Amino acid sequence: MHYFANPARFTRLAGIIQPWAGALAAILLVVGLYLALVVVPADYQQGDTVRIMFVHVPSAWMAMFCYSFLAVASAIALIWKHPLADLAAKASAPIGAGFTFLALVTGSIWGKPMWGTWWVWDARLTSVLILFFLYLGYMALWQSIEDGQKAAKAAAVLALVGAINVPIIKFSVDWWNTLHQPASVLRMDGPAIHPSMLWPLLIMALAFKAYFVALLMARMRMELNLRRIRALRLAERTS
Amino acid sequence: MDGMGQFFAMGGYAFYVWPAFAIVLVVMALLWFASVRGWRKSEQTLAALRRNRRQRESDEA
Amino acid sequence: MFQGHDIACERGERRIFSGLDFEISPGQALVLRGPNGCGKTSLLRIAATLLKTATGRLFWDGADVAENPEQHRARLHYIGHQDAVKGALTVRENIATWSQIRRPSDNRIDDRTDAAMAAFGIAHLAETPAQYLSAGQHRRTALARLLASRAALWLLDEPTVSLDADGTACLQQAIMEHRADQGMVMAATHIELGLDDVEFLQLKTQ
Amino acid sequence: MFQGHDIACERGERRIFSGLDFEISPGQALVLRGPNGCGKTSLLRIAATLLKTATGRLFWDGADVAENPEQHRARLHYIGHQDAVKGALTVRENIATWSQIRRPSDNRIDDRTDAAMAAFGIAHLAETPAQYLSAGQHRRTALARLLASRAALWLLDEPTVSLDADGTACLQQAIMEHRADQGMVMAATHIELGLDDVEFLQLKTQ
Amino acid sequence: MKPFLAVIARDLRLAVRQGGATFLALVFFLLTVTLFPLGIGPEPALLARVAPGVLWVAALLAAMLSLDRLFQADFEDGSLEQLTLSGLPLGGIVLAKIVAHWLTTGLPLLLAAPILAVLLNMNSEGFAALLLSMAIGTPALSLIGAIGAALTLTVRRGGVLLSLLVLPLYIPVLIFGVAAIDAAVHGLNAKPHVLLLAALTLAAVPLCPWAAAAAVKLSLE
Amino acid sequence: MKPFLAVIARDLRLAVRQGGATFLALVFFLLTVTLFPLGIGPEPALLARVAPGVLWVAALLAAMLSLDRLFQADFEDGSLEQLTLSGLPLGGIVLAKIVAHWLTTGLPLLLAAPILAVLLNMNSEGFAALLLSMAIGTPALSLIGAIGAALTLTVRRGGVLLSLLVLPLYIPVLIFGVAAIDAAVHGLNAKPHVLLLAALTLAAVPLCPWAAAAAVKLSLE
Ligand code: HEM
Ligand SMILES: Nc1ncnc2c1ncn2[C@@H]1O[C@H](COP(=O)(O)OP(=O)(O)OP(=O)(O)O)[C@@H](O)[C@H]1O
Ligand SMILES: Nc1ncnc2c1ncn2[C@@H]1O[C@H](COP(=O)(O)OP(=O)(O)OP(=O)(O)O)[C@@H](O)[C@H]1O
Ligand SMILES: [Mg+2]
Ligand SMILES: [Mg+2]
Repeated sequence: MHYFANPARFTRLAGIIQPWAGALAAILLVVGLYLALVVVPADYQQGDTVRIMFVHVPSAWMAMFCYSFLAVASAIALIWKHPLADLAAKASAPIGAGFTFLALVTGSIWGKPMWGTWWVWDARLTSVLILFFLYLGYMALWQSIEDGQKAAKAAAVLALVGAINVPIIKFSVDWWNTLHQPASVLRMDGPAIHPSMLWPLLIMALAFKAYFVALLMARMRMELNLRRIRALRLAERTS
Repeated sequence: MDGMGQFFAMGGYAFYVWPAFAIVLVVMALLWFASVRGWRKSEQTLAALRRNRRQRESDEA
Repeated sequence: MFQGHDIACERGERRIFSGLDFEISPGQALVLRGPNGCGKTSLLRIAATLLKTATGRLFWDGADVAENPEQHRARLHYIGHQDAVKGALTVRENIATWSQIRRPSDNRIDDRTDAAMAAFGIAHLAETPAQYLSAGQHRRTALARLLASRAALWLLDEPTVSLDADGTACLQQAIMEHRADQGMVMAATHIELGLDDVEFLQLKTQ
Repeated sequence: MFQGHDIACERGERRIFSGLDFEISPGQALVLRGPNGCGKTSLLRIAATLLKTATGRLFWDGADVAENPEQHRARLHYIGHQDAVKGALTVRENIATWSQIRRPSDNRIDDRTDAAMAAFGIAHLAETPAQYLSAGQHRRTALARLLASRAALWLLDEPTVSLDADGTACLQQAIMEHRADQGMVMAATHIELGLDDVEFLQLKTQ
Repeated sequence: MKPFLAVIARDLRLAVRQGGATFLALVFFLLTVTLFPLGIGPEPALLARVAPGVLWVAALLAAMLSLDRLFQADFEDGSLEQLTLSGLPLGGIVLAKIVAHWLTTGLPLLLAAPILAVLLNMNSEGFAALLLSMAIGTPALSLIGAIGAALTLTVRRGGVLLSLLVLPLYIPVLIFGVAAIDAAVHGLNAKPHVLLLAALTLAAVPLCPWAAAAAVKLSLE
Repeated sequence: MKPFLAVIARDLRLAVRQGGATFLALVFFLLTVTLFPLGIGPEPALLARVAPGVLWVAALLAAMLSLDRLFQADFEDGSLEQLTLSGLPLGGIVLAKIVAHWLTTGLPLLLAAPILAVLLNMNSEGFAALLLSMAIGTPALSLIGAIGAALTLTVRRGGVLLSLLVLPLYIPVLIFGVAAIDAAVHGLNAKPHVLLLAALTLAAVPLCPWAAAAAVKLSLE
């Protein structure tokens, strides 16, 4: 794992990954959007609103994926002190917050025609909202501690504590009542959704994932540069 | 109603479907451009700082 | 000319000192001395109108200060134990902010701020947030305010705390120039300030 | 014997000093000197294990301090810029509380507290809440902790700040007795502490 | 006028530097409102029924919690005595700080309130009244709160004492604010309540800075 | 054990000296609960319906607000570094401070809750569950809150950031606490909810002091 601890090596690798992932994301996005908006037929129950699924569901998946990524990176940073793990965690937070926001907004927009209201305090919706707050808290903590090393450790502690909390919230809120769809793709006994819908969905999900990778590379390089800039500035001030 | 109009009408749900897709694309684009711009700017600042430093070191030498 | 007549001070319902007179003319410096707890800080805060006297009055060029305290405050600088330096602001911002508030119509604030930082040897820290300063650098930032906006009367409570030899020299230089400029200084201290031609006011514990 | 080998310190991602060695044997005093911002406070905090070193290690009688930091902490007193004196507690309570936490099985805490207050000339303030103290009285209260519970190593950061001549003499006396008792002292200061037979460690700004 | 603006600018800059305080007061408001559905259950009708009350109570609490930023930090590091010594009338300085406080707390609350009202399923008839009552009422929160903040300055960790002093004073704002919205929701005339609220705020403008200045002066002795 | 008790004794004495902090946390709880009838109107049935939620939300807020007392004052005046240097393990010190915090906030809330429940007209079937869930849940509030309090130490005016960090972590306590009371009120079995709450608290006992100690160590660097 410490192979990529060398920042120069990482920068080189990121320089290769970023354009490829970006291009992949763009292509998949175009294909996915075409399928979702044009090819897929309207649902017999939900009509054309079903198309919202192709952005809503991948956003929701990414919202959860980003937090797991962030928590794992934080754990690596705290336990193995890997020098890039902090940066990976910090860089993924705004992306995750962005996707969580999108999951909330697209879900709300879908909810209005389907449930007749923009918002209900249903289990899944509530836990996504709280996930959004966790992202905000994480980013605010980074922002409010000036010293980079201290901020990294403090934020990592928070990320881990938050990670324990996420499943707890999910299960506790679950015992209320649920209006939201139960899982139909990520299930033990295989997806229960028509293949004509499944494929575009998977393509969109892959596009989002590629977008995440490309963006993560860009943001990690930015954070790495900012760290170097700070060090140089500090050295300059005192010399 | 022609094909195009039908497509944009989204079976009467245009008011929901299009904003949903639009906001997703807008947020993703904004995040993308903000990140790439931040990264570019950081590269430039870093290069400028390093240049300064090299200059100063050669001045001192 | 700044005078105090028959001043008495009470803190926590206890009389700290009474019947105290002092007088500072332009260009003069008055150094308060005395053991811990004798009332030096209290006297400085009285002179700044932050603390009320139990009895006695203050006069500026013969006029009673109590009649227009705002005017009196505008002509003094008080640097106390708490130095009003904000960790979130840079050294430059810390100094310039106060000039903007005190002398809003001054259009040379930036120059003066630079000069003040140079005079206290912190020009190289101008863009450093104050929370990263060492104790002495912190103190210098507070003292630089003295030069960034002019005031006729300086009230300094143990100004050399945390300063090294160089910092103390900067302060001495600043005080010398201030006095040459007809300024007045009233300072409390336990150690030698290294000023010449000063008057001492010895306070006693009651 | 307390030693530091090849110590380097980073603050705010910037190297403050490096390659620093020091050694204090029982009965000895080491005085840190250097201009503002050279890292005296940082070194003291490193010696107290409050700050991590960037490189280098500390040894106590040859054993690495990092192996059992709790044990090291129990044998030192650190008096820094923040003096941990609570305004709501009386002077006596302020001193005794720390003895109760540090030496819970000591059954002579009251006597020691009285002796410590007497040694720093604040016995008459024993029942005064600390918020009513002057700056010097405040400082004396903090310093009295040194005597109220024993510790082999004293780390003092500008201990004479705000002290008058009498207060400084009290501190000198305390340090002398501590050294006679095989204690060690490491102090940062800008002014003369008036101790004899001390070693100096001069820090330079990098 | 210029030093007045300089004080406002200084406070705004500090608020922005210190971890985006603006953004955070808002988030507290959001979070408190979110807690309620979690506490009282998800039924839309019930939530709509209690929405005006919950929104105003949360706004009260958010405004009150951000009060300790108003003077406390400046008091502790000596800035407040420097401001007092700046030669400006203390009442003016206090008013400038109140304006800065409202800009960083009241205004964001006002902007966020409609979104939260949607989440709580509030009847859309009430939105105009909600915005209006908040626009008029939140300045009163900053003004009245300033007195409490100034009075508790010398009290170490005065946060809870502050709430004890301030919340009772906030009650009229709460009552008129909620009454205006409730009236609008039920199709009644909200105007009398809004006017009463406006009278309250107008009365607070001259009185509160003066009282707070007196309290500040006391605390510096 | 003795130094552990000495730390608790010290914190309790400070709490009592500093304007009766105990009494004040309680008063905040009381005041917030009182604001609700003013905000949502006096209908007894409605109040009874929302009572468990309002009580728990108010308890959460009161506990959260008193968190800044936990470490902040000690951090600012150097006491926290002295405690760290006392030679005791830092996790133990943190736990002692958490115990003292619970004794001065959680315990009074617990005692006041039944009275407020009567005022809110809560169904008397729920009283036992209210007391039990509060007795088990409030320690978790102090424990979890300690992490947030420690993380925001170096953040100037961290109060609002604290709420952003802590309130999301409090949500499971809120949900189980309310669920237990609601079950009891409706004549259902409250036991599973109470057991889950207990599991939460028990898990927090070893984890939270450890995480908070790590954060405290960071802030002293
Ligand atoms: C703001 C409101 C909403 C939020 C926060 C939200 C959140 C989520 C989340 C987190 C998932 C991923 C679940 C998983 O894979 O385990 C998801 C999936 C899904 N959502 Fe939503 N949702 C919202 C509204 C809606 C609405 C209104 C509908 C349609 C009526 C809907 C339909 C779906 C569907 C069909 C899935 C895919 C389930 C699966 O196949 O696993 N959602 N949503
Ligand atoms: N928390 C911090 N973060 C970043 N840099 C810091 C921090 N504290 C101090 N520094 C920097 O580290 C350097 C050493 O500081 P330190 O406080 O050790 O100096 P010092 O020798 O005690 O100075 P003084 O005589 O002024 O007290 C200073 O240049 C200071 O700017
Ligand atoms: N806020 C207060 N309330 C009550 N008494 C106070 C207060 N502040 C100071 N005192 C008392 O007033 C006396 C004078 O205090 P002051 O701070 O003026 O002394 P000082 O001469 O500045 O001493 P030092 O040299 O120690 O700074 C002291 O005995 C002190 O105990
Ligand atoms: Mg004094
Ligand atoms: Mg120092």
